[in-house]
Amino acid sequence: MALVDIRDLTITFGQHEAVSGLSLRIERGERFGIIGESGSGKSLTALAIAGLLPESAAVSGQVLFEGTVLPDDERDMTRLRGRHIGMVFQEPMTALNPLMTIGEQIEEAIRLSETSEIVPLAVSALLDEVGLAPGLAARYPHQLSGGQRQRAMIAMALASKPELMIADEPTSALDVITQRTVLDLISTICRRRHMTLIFISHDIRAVAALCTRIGVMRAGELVEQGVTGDVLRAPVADYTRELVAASRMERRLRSSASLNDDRAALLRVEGVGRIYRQSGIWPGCGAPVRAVDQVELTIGTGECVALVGPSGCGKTTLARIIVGLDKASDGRMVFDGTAYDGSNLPPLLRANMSLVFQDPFSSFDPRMTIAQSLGEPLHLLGRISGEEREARLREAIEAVGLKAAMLARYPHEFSGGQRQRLAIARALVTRPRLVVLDEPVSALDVSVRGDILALLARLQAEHGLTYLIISHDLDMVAAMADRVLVMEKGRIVEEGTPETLFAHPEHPLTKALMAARLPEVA
Amino acid sequence: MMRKLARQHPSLAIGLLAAGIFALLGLVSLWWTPYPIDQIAISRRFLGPGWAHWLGTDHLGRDMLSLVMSGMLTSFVVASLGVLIGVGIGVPLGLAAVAWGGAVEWLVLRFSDLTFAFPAVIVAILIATLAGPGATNATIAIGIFNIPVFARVARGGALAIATQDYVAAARLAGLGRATIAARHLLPNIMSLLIVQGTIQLSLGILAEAGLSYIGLGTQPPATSLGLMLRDAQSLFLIHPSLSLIPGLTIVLVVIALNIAGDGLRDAMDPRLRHQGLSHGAG
Amino acid sequence: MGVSPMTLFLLRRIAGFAVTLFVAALIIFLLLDLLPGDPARFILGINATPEAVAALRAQMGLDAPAHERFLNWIGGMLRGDFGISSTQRLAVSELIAERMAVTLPLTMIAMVVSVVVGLPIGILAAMRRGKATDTALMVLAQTGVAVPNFWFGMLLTLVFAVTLRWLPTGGFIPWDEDAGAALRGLVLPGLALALPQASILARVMRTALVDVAEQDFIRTARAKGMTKSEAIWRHGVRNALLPVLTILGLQFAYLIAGTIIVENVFYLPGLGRLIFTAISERDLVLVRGATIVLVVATTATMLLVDLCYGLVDPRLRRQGA
Amino acid sequence: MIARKTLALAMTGLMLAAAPVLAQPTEIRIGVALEPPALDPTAGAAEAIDVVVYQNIFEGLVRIDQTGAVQPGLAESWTISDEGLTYRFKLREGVTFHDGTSFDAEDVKFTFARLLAEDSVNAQKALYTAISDVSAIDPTTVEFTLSRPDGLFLFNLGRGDAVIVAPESAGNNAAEPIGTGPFAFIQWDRGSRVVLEQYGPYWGEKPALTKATYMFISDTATMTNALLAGDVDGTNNFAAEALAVFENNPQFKVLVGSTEGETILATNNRREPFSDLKVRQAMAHALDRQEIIEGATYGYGVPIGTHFAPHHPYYLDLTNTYPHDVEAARALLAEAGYADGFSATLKLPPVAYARLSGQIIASQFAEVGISLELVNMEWAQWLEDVFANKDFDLTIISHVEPFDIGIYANPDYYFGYDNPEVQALNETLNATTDEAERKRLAQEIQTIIARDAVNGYLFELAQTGVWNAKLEGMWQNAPVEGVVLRDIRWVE
Repeated sequence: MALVDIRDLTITFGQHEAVSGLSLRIERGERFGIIGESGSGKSLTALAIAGLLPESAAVSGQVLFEGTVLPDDERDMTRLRGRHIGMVFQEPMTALNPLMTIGEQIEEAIRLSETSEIVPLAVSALLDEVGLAPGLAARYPHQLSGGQRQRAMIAMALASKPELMIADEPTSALDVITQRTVLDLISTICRRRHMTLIFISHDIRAVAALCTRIGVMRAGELVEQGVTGDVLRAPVADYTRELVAASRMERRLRSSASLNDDRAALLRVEGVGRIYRQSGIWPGCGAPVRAVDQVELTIGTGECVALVGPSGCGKTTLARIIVGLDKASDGRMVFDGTAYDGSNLPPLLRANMSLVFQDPFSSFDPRMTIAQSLGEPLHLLGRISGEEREARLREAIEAVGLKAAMLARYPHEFSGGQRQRLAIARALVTRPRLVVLDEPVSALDVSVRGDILALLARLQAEHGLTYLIISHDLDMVAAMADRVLVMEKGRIVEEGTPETLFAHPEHPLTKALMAARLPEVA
Repeated sequence: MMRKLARQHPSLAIGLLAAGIFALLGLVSLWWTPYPIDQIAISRRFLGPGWAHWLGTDHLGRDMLSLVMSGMLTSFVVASLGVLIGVGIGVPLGLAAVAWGGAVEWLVLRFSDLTFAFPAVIVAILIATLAGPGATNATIAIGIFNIPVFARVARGGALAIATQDYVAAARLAGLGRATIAARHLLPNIMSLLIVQGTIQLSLGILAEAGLSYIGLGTQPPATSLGLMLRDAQSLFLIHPSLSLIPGLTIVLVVIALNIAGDGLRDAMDPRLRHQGLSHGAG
Repeated sequence: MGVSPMTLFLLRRIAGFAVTLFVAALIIFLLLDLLPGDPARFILGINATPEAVAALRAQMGLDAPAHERFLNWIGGMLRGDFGISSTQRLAVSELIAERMAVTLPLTMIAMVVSVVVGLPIGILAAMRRGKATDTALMVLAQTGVAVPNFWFGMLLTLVFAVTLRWLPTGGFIPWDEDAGAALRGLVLPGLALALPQASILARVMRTALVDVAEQDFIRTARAKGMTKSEAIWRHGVRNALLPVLTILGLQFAYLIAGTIIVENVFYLPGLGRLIFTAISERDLVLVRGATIVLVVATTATMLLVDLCYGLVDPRLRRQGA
Repeated sequence: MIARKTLALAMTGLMLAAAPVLAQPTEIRIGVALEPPALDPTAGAAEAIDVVVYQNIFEGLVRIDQTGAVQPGLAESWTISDEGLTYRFKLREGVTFHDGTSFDAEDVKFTFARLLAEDSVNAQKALYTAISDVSAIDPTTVEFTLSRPDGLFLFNLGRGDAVIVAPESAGNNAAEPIGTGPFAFIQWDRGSRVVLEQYGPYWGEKPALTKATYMFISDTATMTNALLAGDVDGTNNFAAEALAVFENNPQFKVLVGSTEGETILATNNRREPFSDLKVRQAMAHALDRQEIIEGATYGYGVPIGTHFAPHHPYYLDLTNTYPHDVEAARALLAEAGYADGFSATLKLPPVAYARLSGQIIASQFAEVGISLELVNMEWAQWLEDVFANKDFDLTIISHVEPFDIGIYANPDYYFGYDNPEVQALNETLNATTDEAERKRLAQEIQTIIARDAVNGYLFELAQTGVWNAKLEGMWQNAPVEGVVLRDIRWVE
């Protein structure tokens, strides 16, 4: 008898059908992965199993747990959830109560499931199992790192010794290294406890690495399911095929022309550092934080340099200083012969470099048309005629493969991928020489990442652009970059071409990053 | 349009409609009232409601309906000017605090603390004693009281907006802080301001009533709902209607405005708008 | 450096507090110095001879230069000497102290009542969100906000004092004379003051709780095995209290304003009435003293609220993780 | 059943607690609108002071009785020299101040020395400037020497401003008044009440009341409630508008009496256009006294045609000098060259009669083309602008000083009426002691100022007291300010 048996489940919000006619059996002890993009309904499915759907949801079909239909009565459902199902959510920061220590929160879970009399012992046991020092029990969520929080979440989920653990994008909020360790943690625990796992993710590799069977969801429907190996080796549904394809990134070929070594340095960063103090006009309070520390680097014209490192290593800060959003506390930059320290970047130089942001959704003012947003940087070129402006905008938006007609629309009318294209278009509208890309694809669905990267490559070739890519995604870097700089705690710790660097990492961080890479699928 | 509104946000529709009607009554009094309110006829005083005077007459024989109408006008004008002052000074301060940060922000915060430290009535008392009591002073007092409110709301909203990438993009595009504040921050906190505006408007009407009641607000021969209450209170046991009519009017106006305010919040706050779906994401 | 971030945070807030107060004092002084009307003339009234007036002016030190008067005033206050009332010829500090014995308890009663009544209503409404109870309670709250408290006070008197004679129509028996009577004297005004505040609190509490109920950690709590209401009760309420705390701080300002009006309705000898009469009698010294005290009270409450935040919300205790 | 009974008991218990008066019929709680700024009647004008202390805590050499007549006070008798320049008073013996110190001629001497001193802050100092010397012949005899005869001298000695104070305590009287009266000061809860208790060693006959509490209730509605709820037993002057509440209520008695308050539309005779007699006459014609009295005093005011108290034997009814006549008013304005009227400001002090009359007069004047701008003021501001700086067109004020027609002989007075004829007449009046002659002179002045329409003469303020029906002995009229407790008693 299947542990979980979903029969023709349909979930609708008003008119919108989020999950339609989904049927699925999950056997005891198996680790089932559900892959899908945002809005594919995978999370809702999970919530449905735990009976946690929002009131506004209308549900038809049925979900059986251990062969019996989920009870309608809230108390019974609550008991079932508390005793037999453990859940881990995507964003551990918001999923934990900010006003309670994690110890208290785990304790609560134990008491609720009445699994142990000697609560304190159980707490430290759980913490130990998820690899957290018992001392951390007294900490509040905001005092923990993302990884630690997620471990705490897992400990809480385990408190009730559940048969089933539902993990909803447990790692997508974490950076590469922690992501890997958390995944490993989950799989070891499942093995040790012979626990059934439902693992929800958009990252096909994570699923591949962790799950015995997988199901692929799209637009609320289960398009394919089966044993992991088979599905990935020989996908039946086209959509699955796309996903698998998108997850592999071929090293793109660069014309040897751009690869000659005697290329003039476009940007030189000389001993740049950035120190943050706590707020405003009160001198000398709050310990100063060294976000960037004595960074030296050079980027040649036409080159594509990647800056990798774990989150909080200062790579984004450095990028912001380079493009002039922030001011270096010491050191200086020289762009095309002109020295500056960040905020004092003269307009004409600003026009020569631009930044593409990570999150395409927050990078456009919802109340301005695309034309207005794209037009903004044209300020930098001083007075330009209406026609000139028109021309520039059309050129830019067509360059990224969208139609000039779209200029009149508003951001909310575009998909994530399209927005990122638009963001790139805005970056190009002043015909810059250096484009800084901050995690250009990490916020996008897998299936569109490929296209965006291809677009970037094409543009670089066509306009002879110079790229500085900020990322933690080594595959993407490997695919795009000519040269990779590894950054840790504000310093550059290793440098080299992707090939050599990834083949023989020297610095422990680089090693860790490499180790954290998930295997290619199939 | 109105019908659509009524379907989606009934409370908002009702609130706006009611508040609108009251405001209209007030406006009309500018050109027409059943009787001139400065015409006193002691012989006609304390008439009960009737055909000649729908709401009766007051202690000076003035027509209550006319008084309520022009009283409504005063109350609305005072309150809305109060809001305007608050918005006009508070919002720029709030935006400046966010756009420039650092010392500017500190100053703005201290300033709003300072203003908060002066309860409206105190301000009113001080002003009234400087310039004599009157609607203008009530307006200023209420306005001053509104400044920090809007400064904080504006700052709060703008802080959230300022973290958005499009603001950074605008800075990359070489726009000045002021331009960014006007171009990106202000439009995106408008809804917040409108909601706060209605709330402050209703508070303003109450405040005006209170001030007039203790003699610091509107002065005869002009009238306001609060002043009517003041005039009528000592007669409450003899002619209750004289204070019940303005009293209930105040209550109704304020309720109408608050309902409208709540409605606006629900209508404008996207988080509440697609509640259901927001769970579905991910 | 040796100082912990928390103490620094404290120091900073207190410094800000001090600055605010100084500026406030300056403003008050400037305003009051501009006041029209000659206190001496007022005290002596219509038929007083010019010499008499002049004599009194000298007595009251009204002829010293402004900046001197300001500095003397500040200095005096730091020494707890608020000067001598020009009309009542008594130490302002004493006068204020007397009145504080009325206004402070009154404000407190109003505060307590509004919290004790407001919060539960808010919570109940949020728990029953969308149900009849919710609607009923919120209609009640709407009305509560809308009724002018002085008017409400008068209605209360008519019912409980005039008709039922359960409580006095107003007036105040000093605590040391008969604490019970003193308390009974503050009940009706307290209620009148509390009504709008309670309603506001109820509304804020409800909104806050509804917002919190949408948060992930409530879902987590339910996943642990709590019913929705248990989750809201155990995890929601405390989180929802944060925004409520801010409102509580602001409410103090409203309450102060309220007392001034309500004290008139119930002829209570409170600080509000003191200022009021003092102003109409041009008793600059007294007005100054009383206003600054009110300002200090309000500002202090704000400071207090800030610090409470630090206590309630671990994220604001600035010790590094 | 039982439950209901206990409830009833509980409620009566509460009611008793709420109105302790039912238990002790020798105490009284009196509501008064204005709280005195201080309690020394010799150092401040506020009539609120006299309301509390006059003839209760403090006494003068003579006292004014209910009819306005002069009675022996601390002086049991006196003799006046024929030319009216020396007054010799025989003082009572065995009189003590509330602090136990004894009263004698030296106290009298001290009192007037203090009153007339350079730095004296006595508001009515002007009234006593005729005194050239006060000498203590012996401990029980005092002699006053005047520089000129003063017909009102004795009356003025009876005023609150001339009460006798002791050198030991005078300095502190503002906060802790110490006098010789039948009631001693106990405590003053500022903003709330003043408590007096019967003074055991009082020289005169014991008053019926053992304790009196003055409660300060400015707000009429609140006062009404307090009376109805039995929180106060009475008030000497209750706002006329709400009297209807008590008029037909057997538990209360309403005392309507006269005051010395001539309420006038004071006119700045120095200023254009009011310096023009025709304009003033026009305004007089424009006034409809009856409507004003109805509207502002609910009919309790007594119409006056000149600046004199109607209940006074010297009073002359001149209300028909300029009857209400809109046409006549218009005509006169036209003659004066204001055919299409003019506009002026009317500054109003914070008292109900002024604010109401103001509104009514504004609408009456509107009919003849005079448009008035109403300016409401606090007292201090009014005193500053109108009284001290004479910066006003029109104002409404009640002159509560008894027999104060003399102000028309003072060209520097705020309404600035400068008429040598009147000044001369007043001179002789002051110097005259013969009743018949005094009456003639007074009436002549009344006629002149009425004819000249110096001010708009509106009405004599009425004193409308509301008292618990079981109380007796309250003054109906108020020839001087004060709530005199000596005769008040509870009767079953």
